Amino acid sequence: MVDHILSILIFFPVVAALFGVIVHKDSIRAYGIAVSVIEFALSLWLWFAFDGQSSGMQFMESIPLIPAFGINYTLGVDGISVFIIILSTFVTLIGIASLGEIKNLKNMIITLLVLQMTMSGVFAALDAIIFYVFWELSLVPMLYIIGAWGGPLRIYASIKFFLYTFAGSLVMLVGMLFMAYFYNQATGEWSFAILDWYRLILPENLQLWLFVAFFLGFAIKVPMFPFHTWLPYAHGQAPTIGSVILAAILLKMGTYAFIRFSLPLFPDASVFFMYPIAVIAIIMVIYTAMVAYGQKDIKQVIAYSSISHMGIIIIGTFALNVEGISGSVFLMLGHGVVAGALFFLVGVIYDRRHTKIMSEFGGLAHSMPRYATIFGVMMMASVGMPLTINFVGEFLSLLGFFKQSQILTLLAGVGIIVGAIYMLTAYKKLFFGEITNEENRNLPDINKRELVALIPLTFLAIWLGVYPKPVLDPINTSVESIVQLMHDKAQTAEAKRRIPSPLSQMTIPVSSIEEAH
Amino acid sequence: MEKYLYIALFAPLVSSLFSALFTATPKKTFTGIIASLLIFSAFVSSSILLTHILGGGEPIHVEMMTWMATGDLYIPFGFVVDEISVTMMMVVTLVSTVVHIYSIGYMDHDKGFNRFFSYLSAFVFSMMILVMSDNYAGLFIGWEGVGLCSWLLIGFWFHKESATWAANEAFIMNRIADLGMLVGLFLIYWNTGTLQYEGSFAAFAHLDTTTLSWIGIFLFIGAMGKSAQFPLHTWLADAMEGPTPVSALIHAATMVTAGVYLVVRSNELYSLIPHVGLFIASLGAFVAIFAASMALVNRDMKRVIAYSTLSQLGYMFAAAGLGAYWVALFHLMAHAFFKALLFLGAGNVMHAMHDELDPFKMGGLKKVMKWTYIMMTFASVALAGLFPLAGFFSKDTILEAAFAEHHFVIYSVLLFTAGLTAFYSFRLTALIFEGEERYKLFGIHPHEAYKYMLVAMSPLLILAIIAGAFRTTFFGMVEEILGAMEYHIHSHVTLWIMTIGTQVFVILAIMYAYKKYNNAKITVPDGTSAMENSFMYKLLLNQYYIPYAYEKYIVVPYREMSEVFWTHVDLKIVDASVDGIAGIIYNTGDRTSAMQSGNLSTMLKWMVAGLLGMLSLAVVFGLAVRYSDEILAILSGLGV
Amino acid sequence: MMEIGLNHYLILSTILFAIGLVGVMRRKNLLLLFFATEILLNSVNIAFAAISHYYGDLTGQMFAFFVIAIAASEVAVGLGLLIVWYKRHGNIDLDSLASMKG
Amino acid sequence: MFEAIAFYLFAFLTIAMFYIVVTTSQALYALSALAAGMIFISAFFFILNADFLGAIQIIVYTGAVMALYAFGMMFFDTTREVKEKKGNKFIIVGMSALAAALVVAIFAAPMLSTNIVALYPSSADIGNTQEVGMVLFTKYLIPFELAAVMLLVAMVAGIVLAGKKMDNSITLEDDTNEKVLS
Repeated sequence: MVDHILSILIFFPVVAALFGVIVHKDSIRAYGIAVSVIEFALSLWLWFAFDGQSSGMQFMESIPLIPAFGINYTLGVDGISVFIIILSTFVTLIGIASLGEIKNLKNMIITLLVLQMTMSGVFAALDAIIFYVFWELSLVPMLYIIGAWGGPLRIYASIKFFLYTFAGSLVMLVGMLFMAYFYNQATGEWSFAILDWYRLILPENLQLWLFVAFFLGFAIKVPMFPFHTWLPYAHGQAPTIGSVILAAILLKMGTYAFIRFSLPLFPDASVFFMYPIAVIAIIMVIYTAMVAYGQKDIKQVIAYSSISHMGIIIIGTFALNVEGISGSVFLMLGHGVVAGALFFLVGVIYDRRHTKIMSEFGGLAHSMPRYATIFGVMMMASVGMPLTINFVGEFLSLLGFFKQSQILTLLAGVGIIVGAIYMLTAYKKLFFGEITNEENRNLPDINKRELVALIPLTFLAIWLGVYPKPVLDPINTSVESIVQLMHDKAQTAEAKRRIPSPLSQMTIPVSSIEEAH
Repeated sequence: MEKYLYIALFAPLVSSLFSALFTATPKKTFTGIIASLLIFSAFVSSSILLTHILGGGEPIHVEMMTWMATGDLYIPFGFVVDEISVTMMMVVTLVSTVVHIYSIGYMDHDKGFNRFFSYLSAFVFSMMILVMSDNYAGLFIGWEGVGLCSWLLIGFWFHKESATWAANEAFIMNRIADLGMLVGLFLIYWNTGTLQYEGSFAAFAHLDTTTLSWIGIFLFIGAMGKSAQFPLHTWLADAMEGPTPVSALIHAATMVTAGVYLVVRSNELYSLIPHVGLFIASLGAFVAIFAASMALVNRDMKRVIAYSTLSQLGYMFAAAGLGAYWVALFHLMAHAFFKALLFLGAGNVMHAMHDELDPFKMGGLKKVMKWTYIMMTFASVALAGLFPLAGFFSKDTILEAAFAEHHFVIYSVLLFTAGLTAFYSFRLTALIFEGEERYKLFGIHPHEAYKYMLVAMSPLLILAIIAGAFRTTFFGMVEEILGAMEYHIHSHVTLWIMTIGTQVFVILAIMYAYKKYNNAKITVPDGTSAMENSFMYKLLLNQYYIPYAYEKYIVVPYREMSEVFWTHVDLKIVDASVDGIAGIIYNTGDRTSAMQSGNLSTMLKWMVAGLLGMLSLAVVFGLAVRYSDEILAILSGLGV
Repeated sequence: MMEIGLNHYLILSTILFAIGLVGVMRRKNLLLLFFATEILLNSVNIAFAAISHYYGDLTGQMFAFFVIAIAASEVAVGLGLLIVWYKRHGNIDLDSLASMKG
Repeated sequence: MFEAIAFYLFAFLTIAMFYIVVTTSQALYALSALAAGMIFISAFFFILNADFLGAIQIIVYTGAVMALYAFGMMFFDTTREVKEKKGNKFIIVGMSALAAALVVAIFAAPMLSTNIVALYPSSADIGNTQEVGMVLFTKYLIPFELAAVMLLVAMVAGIVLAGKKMDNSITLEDDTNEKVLS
């Protein structure tokens, strides 16, 4: 069974969702929780059976689908994807467990289970076509969640979300097809397997074009500036659970895909585009942080803060060394936990007051002390306090990129300042001061159902901040092999220099700060 | 010995978590007592460690577990107890024990009693990590941790707008500096391959001066934020919004000295780059006089003491920058004792005066608050640096060091500042304790603080008096690690003249302060006197208008820019262009749907038009293929 | 000029097709529109037959053959529909058929 | 020579007939001209040695199709003059002429015409009925059968549509019809 655990992880929820259709609506909550608990347990088993010392793909499965074109149903995980899968099952579990009283609960749970399938599928797929199928499929449940349970602008938001990301991924699909075509030209065989593509060394000018094609798909998903505007709408209109999953998992597809596709396939192009992308990422970090500061709606603040953090992840990814990429993978997890928790927290007050405008609140720390505490912990995690999960990722990402450019890292580091500014200001507006609005005086503090979601997230945020080793080690192993692959494949001297081989012993370069520029 | 290290480190954490259990419940005195006991145990452990080190024992170095390890980076939770950190541990645990006990009384009537102890102990824990860590990353944990606790404690009374504002200001200002520190860390890692003190210090010797200078500068930027050096100093005065024990512990004795600690800890770095050291010393001297000048006129008791702290931090940086690391550390220690005492005394006064902070509204309090009067006077004398109190030994050594290093400008600035220090300290004591009982006008009935609070303060009093006696012992201890040298002025005559001259100058300043402020004519200023309308007075009272400038030229533009970014750039440009593209497609559909009139012959006409178009394309492409060579020739001729 | 080649037939076919196109576009009466489509089909048939002849391959004729079959079916069904329409609306005017308006 | 004369003659006749079809305002003229044009087209088939096709052309088109049209016209008021729409004739004729010109240009283009030049310009043996039968019942058997089925279906459809319940529509439903249908 362990050989097919990935398939089981992918298809168990969707089968369960089909059976969910016939479950009576009074017992659907228990059913949903049971299914997601099993799914989460399966993913934990995956972690248990995972060999952290091995850098290759594990639990590989392969079934030919269209042999004539080399399209196979190929799955496998390495240290990079395994934790994102576990995070996705975890978030789905607590998401379902903490669902409030909403209309059409049954449909919601079925939708979430289908969404779970697509999330596991994207991160486990090792065949470009399978990857693409799950990538696009994931849009549908999210479209449905936003469009059916969203706020007043939900139709606009969901259509925008769908079309925008869809348009980007079509360009990506063209890139994939061309990649397969090139593979065919080079070897005489067709293959869409990512691992086969890794073995190709593409000419540099071709890499540049393909990189751009893939980049469009990924950048819209991440979302990178200036393709980010769908995100605030989607978050602003989505129900709590939708925002949580969107922020925690779906956005990670973009950054994950950068590491899975762009870097190892196009090492020279990655080096070529490193500075432009870093500049975009820095704009993301600072600009969206400033926009977040200007928001009046707390959920929008967190939505923009997500973009800002995604900028740091991109910076780490394009550090092109082990420190940076490990950091960015870890930050994906960290941001998943923290942003997920923050959206949950916003959902808590939205459930009570049905507004998210910050000026409606103030002094909540008086009436909801426990809520204020958890929010405070998560806020500190979000601004990257050491010993919380985000710090590890941000530190490593910035540390990695520092090797590539010191000035740009300094600019990206401004993110920790502006991040603190909007977060603290928002916190102050919500929680500090006297209670000005009488409606807030008797708000009930956080209840058990909400604690079910928030306590594990808080625990994770601190545990992985203090002791990231169990997660960071497997990530490190896999990232080292990817960086080594990039180093070996790099053709230009510039790329060879920029992508250090992790296997060679680190020498202490004696260089001045001017030389590096 | 490791056992004691762990006790010293984790007792505060246990204390914090224990108190945290009761945050949701009403005040329970035992949380305060247990927290104090736990902190006291940390103090005892530190003392044991101190005797170990004093007895010539090897520094204790433990590595608890791995924190981050990826690529070539390896950061453990490692802790070291050597001469520097044990000094800091002693200062931290001692002052925090005193403050904990004192707070039981001070926070007696506060709703958030339990919460307060939780935060306070968490602060001690962070501070212990900061001083005990054996690598820069661990130091950074503590660095940010104390920042967080400072935020929590400044904003402890979160219902007050000013408190939360000050808390956020402190946090954000510190963040700015932390970025510099982080960059310093990155530079160290990529140039030496490690963040451990030992490894990186060893590698510094092989680096060129430019790199080292950059490392030194960026680390110092970090220190500037934490130690509130110009231009990041404004938060410290605003931080006085927090409860007074917090000001004593965090914003006088421990956290703000973390910057000095960092420079002292990195002495092997800074001794390689004396020009950066000189810059640090100059900035320190500047801040010393700059802050002292603001303290001269301020009418808020706590702010005066805060500026005095700032000024003393300037002294420490001046010493550290000149390479006299042990002097800086010694002054840090002595300063912690008398400044904490001063703050706690101020806390007593505040309590007695029902949170009134204006010393002009006090006066004559020595009759009702005898012990507080004695303690604050001693603390002020120590601060002013009169023989034989602690301040004399530490501050005088700084002056000697500046003189011996032939930095006479720094020396004279510091000397002048010593006079200012004496003046403002005694202006404060005179206004508070001497003269008419002006408070009666406001209907306040002051009373002395609880006995045990006074008892708790007494160790600080004793230390403020006698700490100078440890100078030689201290020197002997840190000599090796800080490469310390005694500063000897070549001729004894010069030394004596200098010392006595300084003393006389300080005494004159004290006398002037007493003469000016200890008389019956003092009234609450109402903004009419000539002095209050003078330019200098206004300038100083408004802190050189720096906070206004920050507000006007940084905070407000930032806020407005954020608004513009959101409402104009994000919504009107970025998003509108996306919607514009979608709109073009929609409109195309709308317009062209007229073609779909439903009338067959119209549609047929369009069909034929399409056919025509495609046929034309076929012809064009056919021609293009036929004449491709010629076309290419023409295009290349055009330079395409 | 006197030697009749494939091009002659193709050009003839084209001319007939153009005439058919004119008819298709300008006719308003559905019945006459049908006539025009017959012209289109026939013009193509000529081309098929000619190509078949000049290439010496019967496939072209086969196509023409099937075209005729389709034309016959089309007429049968088309006329049936036309009659139904006429019964309902009393005319077979093109302008009255606009329910496909987009 | 004879072939050329026949070609030009029939070409002229066919074009003339079809021109009448599309321009006349009398439906009966149009029908007659169409029938004539169809017969003239069969002449080309005979010239091209496609005897069977020519026969089919006459039988199917001139016989069956024209008869159908004739019957169809009986349902309609054909004596009335056909009203033409007032649309711009220039566009219609212009577009058609341009399309034709383009196609001719494509045929006439030197590089393409060389491709289309006949491989066996005068293979006189091809095209007799026997050979057509051979091909039709071997290579094209299945299409042939399908065509037969299609014709049958078309016939049935024609009868159903035009035959029964001619007072009621079975394609367009409205309120009046629902009762009848149910």
